[in-house]
Amino acid sequence: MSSPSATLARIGPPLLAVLAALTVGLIVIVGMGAALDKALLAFWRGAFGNGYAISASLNRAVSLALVGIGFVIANRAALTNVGGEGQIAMGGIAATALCLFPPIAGLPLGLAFVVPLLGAALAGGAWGGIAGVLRTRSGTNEVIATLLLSFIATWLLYWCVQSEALLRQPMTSSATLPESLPIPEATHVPLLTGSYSSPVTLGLPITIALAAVAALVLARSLFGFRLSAVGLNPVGAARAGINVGGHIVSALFIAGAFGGLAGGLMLQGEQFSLKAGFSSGYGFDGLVVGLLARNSITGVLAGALLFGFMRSGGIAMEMGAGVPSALVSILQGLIVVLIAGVAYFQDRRSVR
Amino acid sequence: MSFELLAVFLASTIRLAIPLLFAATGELVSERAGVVNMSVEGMMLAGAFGGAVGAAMTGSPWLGLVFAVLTVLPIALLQSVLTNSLRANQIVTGIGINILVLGMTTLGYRALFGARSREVIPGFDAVPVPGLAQLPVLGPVFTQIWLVWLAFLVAAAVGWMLSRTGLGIVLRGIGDDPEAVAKSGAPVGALRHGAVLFTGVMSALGGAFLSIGDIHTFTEGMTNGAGYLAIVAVIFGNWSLWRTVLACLLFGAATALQFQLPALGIVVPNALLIMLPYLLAFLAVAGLVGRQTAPRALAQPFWK
Amino acid sequence: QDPLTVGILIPGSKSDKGWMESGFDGLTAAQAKYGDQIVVQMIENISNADMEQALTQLASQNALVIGVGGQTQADVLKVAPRFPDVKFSIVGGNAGVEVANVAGYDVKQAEIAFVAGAAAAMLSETGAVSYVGGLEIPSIVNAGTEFGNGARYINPDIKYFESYTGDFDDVAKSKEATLAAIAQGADIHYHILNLGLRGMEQAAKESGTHIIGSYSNYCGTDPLYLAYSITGVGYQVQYAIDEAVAGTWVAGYKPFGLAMGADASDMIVCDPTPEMTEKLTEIMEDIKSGKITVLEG
Amino acid sequence: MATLSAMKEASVAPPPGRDQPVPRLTMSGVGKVFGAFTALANIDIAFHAGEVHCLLGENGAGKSTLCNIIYGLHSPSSGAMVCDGVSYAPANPKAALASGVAMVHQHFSLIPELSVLDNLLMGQRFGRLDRRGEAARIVTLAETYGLSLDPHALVADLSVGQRQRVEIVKCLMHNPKILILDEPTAVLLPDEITALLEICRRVADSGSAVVMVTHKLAEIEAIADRVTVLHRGIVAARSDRPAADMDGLVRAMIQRPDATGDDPAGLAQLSTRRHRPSGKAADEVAQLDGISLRDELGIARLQDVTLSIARGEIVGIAGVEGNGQTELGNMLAGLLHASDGRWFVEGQDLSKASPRQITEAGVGIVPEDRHRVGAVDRLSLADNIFLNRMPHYSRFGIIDRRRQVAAASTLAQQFDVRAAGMGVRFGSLSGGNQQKAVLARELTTPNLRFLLAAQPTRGLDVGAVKAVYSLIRDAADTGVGVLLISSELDELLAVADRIVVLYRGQIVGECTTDASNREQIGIWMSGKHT
Ligand SMILES: Nc1ncnc2c1ncn2[C@@H]1O[C@H](COP(=O)(O)OP(=O)(O)OP(=O)(O)O)[C@@H](O)[C@H]1O
Ligand SMILES: Nc1ncnc2c1ncn2[C@@H]1O[C@H](COP(=O)(O)OP(=O)(O)OP(=O)(O)O)[C@@H](O)[C@H]1O
Ligand SMILES: [Mg+2]
Ligand SMILES: [Mg+2]
Repeated sequence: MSSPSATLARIGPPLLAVLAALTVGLIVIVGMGAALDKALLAFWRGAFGNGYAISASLNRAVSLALVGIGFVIANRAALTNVGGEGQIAMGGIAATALCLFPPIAGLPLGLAFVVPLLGAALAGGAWGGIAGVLRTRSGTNEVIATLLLSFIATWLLYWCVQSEALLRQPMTSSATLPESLPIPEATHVPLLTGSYSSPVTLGLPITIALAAVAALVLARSLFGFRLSAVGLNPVGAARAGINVGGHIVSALFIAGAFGGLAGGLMLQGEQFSLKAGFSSGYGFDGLVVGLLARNSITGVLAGALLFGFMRSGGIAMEMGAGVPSALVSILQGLIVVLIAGVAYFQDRRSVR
Repeated sequence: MSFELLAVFLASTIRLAIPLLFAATGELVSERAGVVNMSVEGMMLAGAFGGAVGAAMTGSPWLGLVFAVLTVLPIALLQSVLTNSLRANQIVTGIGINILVLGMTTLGYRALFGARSREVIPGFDAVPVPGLAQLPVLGPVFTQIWLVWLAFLVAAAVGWMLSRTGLGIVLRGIGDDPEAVAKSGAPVGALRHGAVLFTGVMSALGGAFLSIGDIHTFTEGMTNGAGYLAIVAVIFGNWSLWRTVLACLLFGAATALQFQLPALGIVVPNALLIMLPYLLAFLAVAGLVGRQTAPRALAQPFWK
Repeated sequence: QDPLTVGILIPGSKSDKGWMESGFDGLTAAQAKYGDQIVVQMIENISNADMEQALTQLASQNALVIGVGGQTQADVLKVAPRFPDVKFSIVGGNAGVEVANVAGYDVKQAEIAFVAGAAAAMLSETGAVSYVGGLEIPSIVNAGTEFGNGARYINPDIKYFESYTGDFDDVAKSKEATLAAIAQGADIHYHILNLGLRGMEQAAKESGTHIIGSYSNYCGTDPLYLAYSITGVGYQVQYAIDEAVAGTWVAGYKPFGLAMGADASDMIVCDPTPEMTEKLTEIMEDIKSGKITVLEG
Repeated sequence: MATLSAMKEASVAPPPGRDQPVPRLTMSGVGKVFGAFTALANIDIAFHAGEVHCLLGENGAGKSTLCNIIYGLHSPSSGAMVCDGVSYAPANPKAALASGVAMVHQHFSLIPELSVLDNLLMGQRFGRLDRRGEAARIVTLAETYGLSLDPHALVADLSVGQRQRVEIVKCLMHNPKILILDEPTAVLLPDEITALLEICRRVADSGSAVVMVTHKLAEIEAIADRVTVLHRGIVAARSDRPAADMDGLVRAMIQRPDATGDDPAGLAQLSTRRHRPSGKAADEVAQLDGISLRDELGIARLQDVTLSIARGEIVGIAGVEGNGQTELGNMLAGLLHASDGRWFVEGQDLSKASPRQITEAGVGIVPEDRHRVGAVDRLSLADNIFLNRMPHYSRFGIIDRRRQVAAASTLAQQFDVRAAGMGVRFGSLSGGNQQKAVLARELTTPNLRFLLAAQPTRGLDVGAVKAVYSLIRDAADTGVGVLLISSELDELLAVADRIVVLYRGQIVGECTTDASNREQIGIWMSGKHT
């Protein structure tokens, strides 16, 4: 569908941006007086050194990729979903509530973990859908709405784990922490590897499958076509009989559902109990991954892997070479800024 | 509520509102000119950092303030070039800059102050306003550092500028229809750059207020979302200056309430109070509190 | 003999003038004591979602892993079973830890908070004292409650104000919380905060009131502080290392507090009157003997 | 149009320099290339002090591009300009204004949210404004040109004509040496046009050069001292005596040797008017019953419009643009709903119907704005040809691209849509082909019974116009009722069976299509009947 040179023009600039950012990273490491070889080795070990490191990076990449895919889908309808953080939080809350609801853990056939995951997706979807409804009903800019909803969800989560009436575990001792009870084993997302020493969960194949479906939907389906039409020309789409409002709500619902699912997987696959700060900035990082992917699902997967492994490496680098993991933030920020800036040179031709 | 407590509540409200007020005033100008700076958060943090570093190095909070502005200007320039010259997505670049600044200030603070500093940073002290500070009940409200009064002054000046000067008309025009303004011969690009740089300066002052004004120290990530809250204030204020000022004060009051309510023995979930500004802003944009009218060309790049 | 490898996770900033810094001080002390008998790896300032990975990294390369703070507990309990040969110590751990290779050290902050409350009541000139906590979590709330009880133990009519900022590191909020108490008359403030403490200091400085410090003794360095309560976070870090080096490390719940001696928990008034010293010592004995009962945590 | 012709004679004192013209601005060899498309090539032209210089040309001939270059909005790709003897290359409008060049744009450049005064002062100075003083000065300035305006009114509340006046005052405030007006009269009523031309004359008399773009021959006759005709980016003809050379100018403009002055587009030849008797009641396809419509500001856009269209009948709606045609079209398309009244197709009430329901009722819509309503520019031709019918080409929600492209290709051939392929972006097609593609889609609407065609030939060349007419007529011949909205009276006279005139949202007159009714229609269109 595209020539090699066109492909290069598309992926070249982001690649250069990543390389430039990494170069800056190296300079900073040297500038801080750390031993470069030691730092790099630590980074490598942390990112790829053992099964656990790889698994942890993959799990992180899964969360980022889900949020990113959701972003790309909404973006097809020209909607910018910046509410990933809140959608993850809502997914986490819903998943926790369902997992802790006794009948759920007793469900057969893996439904015990599937139902809470679906609930998480639904909750995240509802949170995104609200922004969609506002957009169609009162024209509220979805960037503003999703951002505000994100903050609200973050504090809702805080409230949930602070209040015994909500999800906080019973205060058996005066030292009971403000978090939910650990969820029952049956509701955990199954491990692919069978061992927590390399805890890759079923979340990975689920995400890959969803990515494939998303790519197909965007490229080939009627729904994807209609999203494009709505995004490119809402009035024209309406005249062509497309339900514009419905597609706007669906697009944001789907974006939110992906975020919610990410939250569910984080809870049921890794964390097992709900705490404040549960979403840990993955919503924002996932948004960035989605943006950098420039509407390509493959791009989302690549970006998610990059950021996922970079964070793991960063932790190891701090441990092994004393380079603060704040450096990883700097690199991420640089990559975002550079790629966003470079987009100009890519878009210049197709402007207007 | 006793009168003393009321006075403390008001004073606390004002102090908590001031960083927002600085940043929101700057952001308002920029948004009226059609540019959203998600990077306000990062610019405030850089301002807090620059102010602290400058004051610690020179021993003078005044120079610290200058330092704060000098630290933020390149960041604002980066934001401006990205959004106005390269027409990059305003939301993305803003978030990218925030991540970048958080990393840089954390790293920079540790590099400059060492990992374990107990250094107290010279800062501005509260000065009573002669006459007013002696008022029986409201006295404490008028004992503030001078930056507080500057914030109100700048806000008033910006309000005047937007409604009464040619510059104000052009800025508002650019936010609604930059192409039309360009046809009138105004330098749209330069004005948008200027608006973003102004936001930078104001964010720097807001950040410096936190570090060398209010607290006399810098801590990692100390703005803690204040920048986002400033943007929310502009939205909640429906892009009008006086309403934005009110929004900042309201948000300040909601935060201050957290400490007044326990003293009064009233139990409200903390989460609810912290959530309040966002909830209010959300209700506002949802159309439940009047009609929102954003500048028409908000967040849209201008192609000459 | 091979050196003992120690991995330590400090989830907050190691220069927070509070809990985290106290833990780091303990580590530094242990390093000074053992020289090259121990090799240390440290990770600080980590977000919730990265905690498990950080612990796993530490566990895969070290014989002893120390999590500084109750917030590491959930992840330690998750990681520990995968590394049965590694010893895990949680500083600020609770009862109820029953994993074969995990030790939970309970710092018992509420105990010393009671004593601090008593000291505050004696130091206060206005008859009003205050407390600011970070997160509204049990150990922090219990400490606040006991601080108030301690103050009332000395002066039943004392006015006591407590509030929680929701964030150990938010300086602006802790300043405002302290100012609100000062407005009500409080002149002695106690806290469980990390970076947020700087806000309290600023409020006290502006208003001419004073603070009772937590965690470590810095008497003589800052006139703002009239007293320090020692909560042996650093002591417990040292304790874990001592035990591991000596080969006497054991798993399970271990309460610290006053019972473990002055390094684990103590109350120091920088410039005390003899009566004060006497009364405080009496209170501490009464707590140890169970004559005064305080909340856990 | 007697008033217009009279005006030139009325201009008694010959303006300075009219006999020995002094060039204010000369362009030599100016060209402009957009990407691969040459909008202007090698233009040589001079604008003189004291004269009104009209630019004439078809849509897309390059007139606006030329004006924009003079005003510094575009920089020329080649060539040079000289203004008052010095080399002139404005980098932006500010520089142009500083050199004494002012321009009224084809699309207004006012900000509706601001007051008239603020719009006028926009970009003039940055400091404190003395609003009262400025307002007085502006009112005085406007009055010297016989214009009245309320400086404190909000532009959003002004009529099109009033906005035009604000634009002109904005230019006059610069005391321009060269005043450019790009199609200023397109949206004006006849008296407003007369007043505008009068102002142009006054400005020219004061020693400035006036450059005016227009399509209207009557205006040229009334005011032009000199005319330049552009055709596809080159100068096709010039005249210093436009009134005398009119025929030649028209020919140059449309490049059709057989065109005559009376029927500039040669539409009469295209017409094979069928004198259909108006349909019997039973023959009615569509019916509008007392339709009223208010916009979101509550302003009445349509009032009590009642109309019926018979099977096979073509009903034309005439009127100056902005008299409710757009709203009528959007309402029939289902994009707006009438605030009062109902409309039916074959007895089915569609007043509250969605666009999809309207299409399903057998209604085809060729909208006035094909870029905004009729198509999605950035999708392909194949996608646009089936924009409302994609489900036909998909199974289980997945689009069968091969089948879709094959079908699109067949349809494109049938309707003579010329494109490099079915995959090209719709927006990259020429105007005529875009329109034919839209027609292809709408005319193949299943069970088509009623067709709305709004301004269907706007921006099309003669060949394309002819094709569109015959497509519409063929549809009518198969029994489809057609409502044809057009601001070109000649078009209606050529195609419609019956014409109704819309003025301020009301039907003010109705007649059969007969050239002898032309004058009467003109009177109705200008609202003179009252
Ligand atoms: N910015 C641009 N980029 C690409 N092509 C352009 C641009 N502006 C104009 N064109 C093309 O240049 C040609 C001339 O356009 P121009 O606007 O000058 O025509 P015009 O004579 O003013 O027509 P009209 O009577 O419709 O106003 C058209 O084909 C148009 O599509
Ligand atoms: N904005 C634009 N950007 C790029 N190319 C354009 C633009 N406008 C027009 N073109 C190109 O310029 C050519 C001429 O456009 P224009 O609309 O003037 O067609 P035309 O010659 O009038 O054809 P038709 O008779 O079918 O209307 C077209 O082939 C089109 O591809
Ligand atoms: Mg034009
Ligand atoms: Mg054309």
